[in-house]
Amino acid sequence: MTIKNFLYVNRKAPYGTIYALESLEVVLIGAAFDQDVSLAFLDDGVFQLTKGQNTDGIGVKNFSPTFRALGDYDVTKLYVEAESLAERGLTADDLQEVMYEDEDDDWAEKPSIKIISRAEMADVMAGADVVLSF
Amino acid sequence: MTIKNFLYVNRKAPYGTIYALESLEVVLIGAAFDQDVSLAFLDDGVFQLTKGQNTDGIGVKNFSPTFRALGDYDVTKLYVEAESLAERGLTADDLQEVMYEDEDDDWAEKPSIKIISRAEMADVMAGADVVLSF
Amino acid sequence: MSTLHTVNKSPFANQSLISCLGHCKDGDAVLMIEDGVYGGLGGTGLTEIMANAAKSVSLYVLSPDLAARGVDAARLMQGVQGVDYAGFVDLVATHDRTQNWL
Amino acid sequence: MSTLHTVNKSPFANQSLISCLGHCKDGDAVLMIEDGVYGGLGGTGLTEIMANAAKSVSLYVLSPDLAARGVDAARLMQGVQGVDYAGFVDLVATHDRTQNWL
Amino acid sequence: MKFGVVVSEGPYTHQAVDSAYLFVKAALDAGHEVPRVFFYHDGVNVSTRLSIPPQDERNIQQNWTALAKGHGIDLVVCIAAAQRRGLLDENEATRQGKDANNIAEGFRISGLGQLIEMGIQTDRLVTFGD
Amino acid sequence: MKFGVVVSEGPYTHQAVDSAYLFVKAALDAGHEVPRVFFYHDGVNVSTRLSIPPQDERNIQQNWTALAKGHGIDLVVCIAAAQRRGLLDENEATRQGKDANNIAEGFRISGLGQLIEMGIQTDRLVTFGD
Repeated sequence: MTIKNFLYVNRKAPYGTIYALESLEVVLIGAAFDQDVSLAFLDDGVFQLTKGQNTDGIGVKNFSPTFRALGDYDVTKLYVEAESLAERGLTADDLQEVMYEDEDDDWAEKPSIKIISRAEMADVMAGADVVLSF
Repeated sequence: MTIKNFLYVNRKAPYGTIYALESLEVVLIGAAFDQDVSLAFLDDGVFQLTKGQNTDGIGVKNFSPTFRALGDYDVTKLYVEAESLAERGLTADDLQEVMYEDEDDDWAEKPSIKIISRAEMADVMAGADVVLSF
Repeated sequence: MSTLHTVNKSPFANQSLISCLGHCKDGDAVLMIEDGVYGGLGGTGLTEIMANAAKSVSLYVLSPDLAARGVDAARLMQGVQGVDYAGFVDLVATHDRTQNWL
Repeated sequence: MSTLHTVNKSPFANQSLISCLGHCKDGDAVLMIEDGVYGGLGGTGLTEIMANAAKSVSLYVLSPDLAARGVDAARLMQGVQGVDYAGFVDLVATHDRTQNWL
Repeated sequence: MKFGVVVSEGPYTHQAVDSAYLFVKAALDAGHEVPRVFFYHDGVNVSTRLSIPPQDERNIQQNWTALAKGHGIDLVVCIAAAQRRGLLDENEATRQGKDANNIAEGFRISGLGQLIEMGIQTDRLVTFGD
Repeated sequence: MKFGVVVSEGPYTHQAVDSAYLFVKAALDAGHEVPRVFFYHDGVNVSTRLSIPPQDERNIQQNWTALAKGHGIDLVVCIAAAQRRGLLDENEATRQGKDANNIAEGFRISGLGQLIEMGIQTDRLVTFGD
């Protein structure tokens, strides 16, 4: 079977709308298809990855822990745009840690989140075969 | 019965979403209640009033003629924000004519659309008893 | 006579907050809820506009929405106050009208 | 290898068009549809950004959406081209991928 | 004080209806009255009894039905908006020749006049939408 | 060329599903294939057969059902998104103990895998949403 580069583009904040959550549901199902998967977080999408999310006060399920499970599904490329972070007053320290075990490197724990520039994000986008936008 | 000032605030463009159309449906029903009614058009809401709308190519009903019927329902105060027009490269000439017959002035035909400044729009808003936002 | 304005959209994605601030009268209050709470963040490109607005308008964020999004209250710009749902209700009751910037 | 980008939101309300333009590669195409067609208007605060983008990117608007909104094609800024749905389909087919800025 | 509430977006997709629910509960807790909540635009979708959310998520329709029952809140679904979007009660379904209906207990289908009336009869109106 | 299409918003509220319909028609007219359209998020609301739009407006569901029938398009409604929002076929309704169902002819409820499969098997993917 052909392997395609699937890119999931996340540009919306979590909780105000369901797109972030339902995007993650596609990623989890899609992981079973043995494609080359990348996730892009830019614009308000970077807010999805902030640590310390606590939804007790709004009665909505906190789905942010699910990002940390992505490594188990071999989803290991989470690209976060540096300019989007900076515009929102955020730094890498505000994001939760998402790790995976690299099977090609003796199962060493490595970070899944890669902070890249806007120009690099444009390259990531241009390298995709299939772009799914949320 | 108490008469309240009802203000319908329209800030969205037509056709891309249904809010403009369903706002107008409230205005038409609301006209039967003998309240003091004003409509505010600001931000992308000013696009609702452009003339020459032709929806044949998108399969959606053209509701812009309905604005011209508002006078028959005694809805005669359509406030349009000048700054919103200017930011969008529009002038009063781009808007359709909406007229009403003034019963207090020998049924003289008068324009329902009043172009006002942002500061005046803030005054209109502050003068409302009930604000319905679309 | 004053108005409570609510804004529920991120100011980084949408112009609602800016438009709202442009239509406030002195003494009005602006409550940022849902994705709107990001408008209260300090140290962003919007902070100057917000600081200017805070001179004549009271600025609030809905704390449960802030917590949901993982934003610590310490990250709020000066002059923005957190309220819970009971505080939201009080703001509605103590202002003459509510205008929701959707 | 090039991308067709679609934008369906008004640039006066939403940042999608600006973000899209910031992520285009030379030779890409941007098609404005639905409320996105307002991005093609000349004589607005956005015209300079758009004119700059037009140097490296092809700009299109979906004509049926433009007509629905009462915008005469003469109001489009220079360098923005109208296409119908058949043209939309051709743009999808002749670019390697489509990215929709929702 | 009497509060009127408008819900303009559908369940799960937008947070609006969750915010409205928590606001109404807080208003009641504070001793205010909420005689009516009006569901308009996609807000009418809240009223379906056919929704089956995942077990670990809130059931938005059932929460509203229970709240309305406990506090005598009139949950009104706009008929024009509901017809477009496929929300029908038994009477409407029969009248329109449809073979099913989907409105949940506690919700009532009626006209836009109920929205205007709510604006007239309440002291404050708050809209939750997008 | 093979086109896959995703519809992410509900009928009447957003223009997305109207744009998708005209795009699919134009693609077919140009000789392309559209083997599948996938309805996700509020897009699942398009599939209800209980919608009654005003007489002078288009019937979005019926238009899709007719187009799919005429051209053999597989209209797939995401099951997870549909359950949240109250869209059920007869099987699901029975299985979940619901007393009614509302899916229109021509629409098929299935999993998210159908979306990924569409991405793999088509040459181009276009999403219409908000």
